[in-house]
Amino acid sequence: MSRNLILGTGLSSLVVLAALISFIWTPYDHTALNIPAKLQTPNAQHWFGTDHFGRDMFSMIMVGARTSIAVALLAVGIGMSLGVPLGLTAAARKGSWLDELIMRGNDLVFAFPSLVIAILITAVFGAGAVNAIIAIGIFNIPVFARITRGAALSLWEREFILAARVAGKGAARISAEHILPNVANLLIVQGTIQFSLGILAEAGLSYVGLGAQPPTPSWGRMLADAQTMVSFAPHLALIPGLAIILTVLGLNLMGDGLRDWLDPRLRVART
Amino acid sequence: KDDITIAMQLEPPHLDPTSAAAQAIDSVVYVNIFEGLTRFMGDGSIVPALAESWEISEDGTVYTFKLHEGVTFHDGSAMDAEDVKFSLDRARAEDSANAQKALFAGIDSVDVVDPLTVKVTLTEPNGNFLFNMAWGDAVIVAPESIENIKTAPVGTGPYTFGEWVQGDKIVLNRNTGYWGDQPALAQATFKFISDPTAAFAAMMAEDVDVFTGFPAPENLPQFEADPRFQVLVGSTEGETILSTNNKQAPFDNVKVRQAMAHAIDRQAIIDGAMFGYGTPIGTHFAPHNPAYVDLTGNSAYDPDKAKALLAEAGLPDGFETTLHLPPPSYARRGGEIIAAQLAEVGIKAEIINVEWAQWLETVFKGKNFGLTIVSHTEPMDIGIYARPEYYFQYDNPAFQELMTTLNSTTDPDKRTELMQQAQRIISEDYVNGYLFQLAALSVAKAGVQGLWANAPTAATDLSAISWSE
Amino acid sequence: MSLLQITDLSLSIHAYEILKRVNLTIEPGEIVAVTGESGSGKSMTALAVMQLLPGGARASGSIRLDGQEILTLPEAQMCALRGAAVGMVFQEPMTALNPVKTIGDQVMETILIHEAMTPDRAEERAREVLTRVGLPPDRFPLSRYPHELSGGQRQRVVIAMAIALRPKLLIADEPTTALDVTTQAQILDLLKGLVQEYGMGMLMITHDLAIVADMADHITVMRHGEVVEAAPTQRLLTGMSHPYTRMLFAASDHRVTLPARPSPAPLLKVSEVVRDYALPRTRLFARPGHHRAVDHVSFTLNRGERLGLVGESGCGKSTLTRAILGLEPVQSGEIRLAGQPVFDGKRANPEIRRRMQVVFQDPYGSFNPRHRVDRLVTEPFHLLDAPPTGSGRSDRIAEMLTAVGLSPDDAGKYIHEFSGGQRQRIAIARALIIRPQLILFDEAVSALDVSVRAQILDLLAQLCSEYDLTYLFISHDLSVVRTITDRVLVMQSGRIVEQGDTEQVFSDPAHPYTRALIAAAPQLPETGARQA
Amino acid sequence: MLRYSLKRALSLTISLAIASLVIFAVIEIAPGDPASFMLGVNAQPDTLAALRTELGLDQSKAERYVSWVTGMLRGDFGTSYTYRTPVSQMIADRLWVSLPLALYALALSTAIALPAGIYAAARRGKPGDLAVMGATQLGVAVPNFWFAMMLVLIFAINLRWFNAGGFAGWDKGLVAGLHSLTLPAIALALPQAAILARVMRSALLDILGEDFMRTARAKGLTRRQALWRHGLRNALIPVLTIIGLQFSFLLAGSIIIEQVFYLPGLGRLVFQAISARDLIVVESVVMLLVFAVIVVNFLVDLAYALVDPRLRSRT
Ligand SMILES: Nc1ncnc2c1ncn2[C@@H]1O[C@H](COP(=O)(O)OP(=O)(O)OP(=O)(O)O)[C@@H](O)[C@H]1O
Ligand SMILES: Nc1ncnc2c1ncn2[C@@H]1O[C@H](COP(=O)(O)OP(=O)(O)OP(=O)(O)O)[C@@H](O)[C@H]1O
Ligand SMILES: [Mg+2]
Ligand SMILES: [Mg+2]
Repeated sequence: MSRNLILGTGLSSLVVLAALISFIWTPYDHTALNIPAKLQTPNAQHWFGTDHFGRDMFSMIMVGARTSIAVALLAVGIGMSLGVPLGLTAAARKGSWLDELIMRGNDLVFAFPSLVIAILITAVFGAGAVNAIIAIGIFNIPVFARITRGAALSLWEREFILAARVAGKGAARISAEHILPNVANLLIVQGTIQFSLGILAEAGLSYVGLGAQPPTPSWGRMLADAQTMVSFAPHLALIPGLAIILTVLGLNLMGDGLRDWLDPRLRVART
Repeated sequence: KDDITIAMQLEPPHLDPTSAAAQAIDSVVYVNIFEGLTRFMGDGSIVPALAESWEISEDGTVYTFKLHEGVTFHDGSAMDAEDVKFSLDRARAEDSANAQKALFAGIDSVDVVDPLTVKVTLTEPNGNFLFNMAWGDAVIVAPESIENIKTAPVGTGPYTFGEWVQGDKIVLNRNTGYWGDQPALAQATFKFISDPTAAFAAMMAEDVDVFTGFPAPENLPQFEADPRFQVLVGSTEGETILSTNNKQAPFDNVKVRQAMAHAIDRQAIIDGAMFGYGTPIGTHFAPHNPAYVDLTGNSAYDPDKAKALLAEAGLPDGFETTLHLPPPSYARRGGEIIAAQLAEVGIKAEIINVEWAQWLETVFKGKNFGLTIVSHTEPMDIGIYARPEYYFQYDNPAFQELMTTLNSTTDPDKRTELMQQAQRIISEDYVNGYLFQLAALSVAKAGVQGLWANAPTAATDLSAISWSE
Repeated sequence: MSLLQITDLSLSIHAYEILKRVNLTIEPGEIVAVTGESGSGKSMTALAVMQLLPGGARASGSIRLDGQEILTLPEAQMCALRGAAVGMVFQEPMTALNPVKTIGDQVMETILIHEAMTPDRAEERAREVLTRVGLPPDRFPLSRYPHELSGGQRQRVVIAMAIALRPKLLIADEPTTALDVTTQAQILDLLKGLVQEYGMGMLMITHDLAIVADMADHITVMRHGEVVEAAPTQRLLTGMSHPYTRMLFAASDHRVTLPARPSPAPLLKVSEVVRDYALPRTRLFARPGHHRAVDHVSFTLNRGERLGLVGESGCGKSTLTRAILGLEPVQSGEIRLAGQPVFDGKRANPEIRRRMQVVFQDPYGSFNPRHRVDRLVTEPFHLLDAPPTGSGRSDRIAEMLTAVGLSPDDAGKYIHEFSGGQRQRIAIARALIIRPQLILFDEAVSALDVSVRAQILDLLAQLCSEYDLTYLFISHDLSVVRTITDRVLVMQSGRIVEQGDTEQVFSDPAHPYTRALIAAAPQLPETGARQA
Repeated sequence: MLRYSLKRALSLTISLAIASLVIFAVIEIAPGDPASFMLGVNAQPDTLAALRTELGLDQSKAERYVSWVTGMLRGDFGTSYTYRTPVSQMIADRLWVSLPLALYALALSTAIALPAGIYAAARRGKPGDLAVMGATQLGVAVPNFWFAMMLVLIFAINLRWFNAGGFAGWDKGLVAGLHSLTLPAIALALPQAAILARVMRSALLDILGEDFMRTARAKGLTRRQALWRHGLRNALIPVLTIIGLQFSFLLAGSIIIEQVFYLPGLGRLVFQAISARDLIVVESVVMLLVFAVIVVNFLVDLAYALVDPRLRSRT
């Protein structure tokens, strides 16, 4: 295991741990307002200080991790569960109209920046964490479809696939039995990367108000709330920012490390 | 220096004050481009404008306005009684798009006596008539300019329309042919900066000279501490209330509404959401109005009492409802605080952030809401409680009766008494949660003088503004 | 003074010892061949001379070029030598050229780096050199890109770049391995001619002993990073002193004895088969053209017969294989196994599919790296209606693994735990496990080292007697086909141009193409090794 | 080359057609009536109906879709509901902010990323490489809007070198315009640059392992010469792909960054239009953004052909 993998896994598990612990314990109730105690800088009672409503920032960061992780994870889940089968199908039917249809569909979705998808979705259904998940998830579909198709295509050229066809197996069976396990590593690595991109995207959406709604804490919204106060309470912006950076950094390092560890030959198209 | 850049939060959708409710229109054009028969002053008083003087008939139903001589529109045409008749008739017409048609509802006829005299006949006496005629919705427009009024307004005011860069700014130039005194500033640029951070940044960077309706109260202490700037804190006509859907269970129970009123800590909201700016109110009335009664005691912060009231109402475990929050920070921040305070007594209010358009659709028109926070910025608008179809759906015949009486009363003392009575009724009925009177917060460069501190109506009276040496 | 003198060259990459005290000398005008099995250190020796070793390599000993010590030469001076004093030709012409630069630019570059001259003059020189290597600019303009040339033509460009400045030493690392026999013969001729004409010394690296014997003045045999034997060609061929050399030569000309074939009874009948590939449309709305990969091929394969199929790369051998296996539809013609068509309408006929199996070329790509041997070997069970389970299954696996010379314990291992030769054995076991009536071998031994190849050929011969195999053996290697088949088909551009008994065809080829093929294939001269 | 371009152009057209349909359909089901928003709280039903007719809201969906699309083809995007001015005019004004910003950011990120990537690849495994890679890891992880906030805090509020927001306008001169776009461009560019630098490095490293690089060295080119003459152009192919893909991120990013810096660009326009239910503006701006992504990717495809002769000859 490389240094990257250890450091990355360490950072990511820290965040996951914080999120998990927040279910049973936070130093303070993250929704409890205490206006007289607002805008405190980090101190012994409030390790990360308090926000403009006097809420404990440490507790909010912990619970915010929950939101970030849940949104990003579900978005990756949507992307994978739709994108991977599409990619496998396209590869299995390479050159057919189905392949063409899937890939053109992918290109089309790809042409919509994630934020634009989010704008469209929220224009219809209103802002909320679920819609953020859907927006980021939709954006993930072509990512996974492409990467799956690309890897699967090169696998379809391999002789062991030919051997399986000689053994009478059909495309669906071969995809499930031979292709999927061999692209799994790649998908895990890409999944980590999309996960980190998902965290960034969630923060961005929440920042512009299209993500999780109050009182659900979200790092992006904490930043939005902090914006007018950076000049006199910089910790309000610094702390959620660092939380995002460290999480994303951890996941990226983990992704890189995983890639090297699982298969040094795999090359992932990083976007 | 004879030009100024004034920033405000909202950009007008267009520039016709007589066909939209948007306050932002008045903020730019009122008494700058367009003038009415009467006008508001910074202290809220009503003074003659295009009407030099007027006479009121004995029975209070006929107003004869004497117009100023030599007034011309910006296009050079003369402003005369025909124009007044045209403007008022247009506003009260069947197909009128005027947002405040009620202002003109009592007009029976408008007659041109001579080019400088107009006679307005009312169906019944209206103590508010001169006040009504001061509104931006009642300004005098030129018939031939109606076509393009939304993008190229032509009025009689001291400033002419220059250019409009949508999404950015509107420029006004001094009207050298103005009938009154020439204003000090030759040019004024209105910039639209809705984002609180950008507002702060623009001010700090001295990109703008004045910011009226500064959206980030948390930043005011910094401006106060900075000798480059002055901060003006005044009052607005905006009663910020927790509007309650009176027809929806359990809000149809006055006990529940009372419980909510006691669950709310106004000071915490003013401190938390407005950073201390704002005056607590206990009813729907502006505290700076002489007729105001302080009724905050009716709804003092008392969570235990709130819980007891809820129990009495048969809801010992509280209930769930929705809290729709439009974009301004008084609503968004205030909403978060209120939700937390309500949660303390067991009321779970789900926050739903909405854009104004959605708010109008679901809350205002659809009446599909539990609670919402809005600042009602129209002056003297307690009359909305007499409209049972109004979105918070308060239906009290006694109150409606009272309002009818008020409208036909001209005697000032009698009016004051009636208004105080009205304040008490809605306060004791806990129609809505009364939070605070929105403060008028302006930041300006130290050298700017003549700014209105208070905002009796949405306006930026440019002719009053000048630079000190 | 020798042109190149390598003395006691040792090389390690990180902790691995790659070369051990290698000695080698080349005189001007001399061709020295280095041979040996894969991984023996041939390429590393050449790269050490070029000082283009991979990162982490540390060399000791001495390499003198024209008396000048190279190992200690600063990089800047080494750059001046490369391309000017030493030229190098690599194995893979497909990738040795920069795809985004014209061939003219790439040849001119060698010239311009080392000699100051106007681009016009350099272009002139480039033309000359390209003409010399057989790419006259009137037919192959300098503005061509590498992808517009065939493999042999690209290799000529690479050679042109290497000899543009008439280096004293030319290093060729497997220059013809990627080419087919006829092209290979042309390139070898070209190299030989250049050496004579320019008086260059040449270090020729190849694992093909026939080429070595044919080209080299001097042979060096390497194994595990050591030189095991070095001698002038004639002397080495007649008196091999090291057992490894003897083994190598014996293995590269390995002959097996096949059991007698039974009386002819048709098993596979291929009649008038045509297979077209659609080409990309040339114009948007034009009908797409097609490329005929298999062109009216007909032949019969009898039960118990071992049939060979030879032909150069791209002539359609693999395409035919896939058609027989029923993996791809054919455009016309018919393929019948035991009287039944392989294709049942448009789909493959499962009844027939289960009677055929195949062994592919690449021992590394033929297996799903994520499955264990037992699962890999039993994959064809999918074709059976009632595949054996439980102990029946493990017995079959054990039997097959034993039959191909592996141990039943190997069933639990993953494929990466096996060498190339062992993998090919597993591939054979997989093909045999459902006892097919017909096995297709598509270049099944082409990727293997000579010694391993010899073992696999032995295994095949042995299995023939044990299991009465019927197979179609596809290879471009004539010597292999000659020993492992009874009858042979010769294929050129999708057509069968000649067929007949193997010995008959090889000793008395009727078709000119067959003759050219046999003539071009380098032949190992008779040596004393064969008896060993 | 021509055939290749034509084929790409055809699929581009189809994509655009479908995209327009999707956008229209989504916006159509969005709740909120533009007319009632415009008239505000006290609107009378008859006034509303009049306005709806004026805005064309009483036409059928199909009619409106067709007139929208055919209008766009003529460069007529309709009339903004709220501003009552031609949408095309509004978009054109905003483009003068958004487009220079995107180009500025793209130029900045390329100017930073490519040298950094080349430097790191050339010094693979050495401290220089590790430093660049460490920086890019961090750069990839930084949310651009947060970075923008920090830039504002440091360079606008504390140092006062730049304005914290707003756009000076090109009429004040090129320098003033660029000056007000500098912080936003940096905020947009640096995270992108981090990604691009990583791609550049790994593409170059891949290329360094190619056979033809060894051939180049065997000709006598130094490591550096080989890198510049043979490596770069080949490495450009994956880098181009990423630049194409990045464009979509760049657009999304600039929408957010325009919020942070209060730039009167397309991003702000679309947010304003959404909150004002100015659906025709929303539709048109979104369509324009999607159009931009599709066209940029089309251009990238064409650029491939310029860089890679193998594509060119597949005429
Ligand atoms: N970059 C490298 N790093 C570490 N070891 C290497 C590297 N390249 C080659 N080797 C090892 O060096 C040894 C000699 O390799 P070399 O390429 O010289 O063999 P070869 O005789 O040319 O084989 P082949 O016939 O397959 O080309 C092999 O064991 C190989 O695994
Ligand atoms: N899927 C395909 N699409 C189009 N053309 C193909 C396809 N597969 C093979 N070809 C072409 O058909 C011809 C025959 O190919 P095939 O693979 O059968 O050759 P081969 O004789 O097996 O060559 P090798 O010895 O290199 O394996 C070649 O010209 C090849 O380019
Ligand atoms: Mg080698
Ligand atoms: Mg083949």
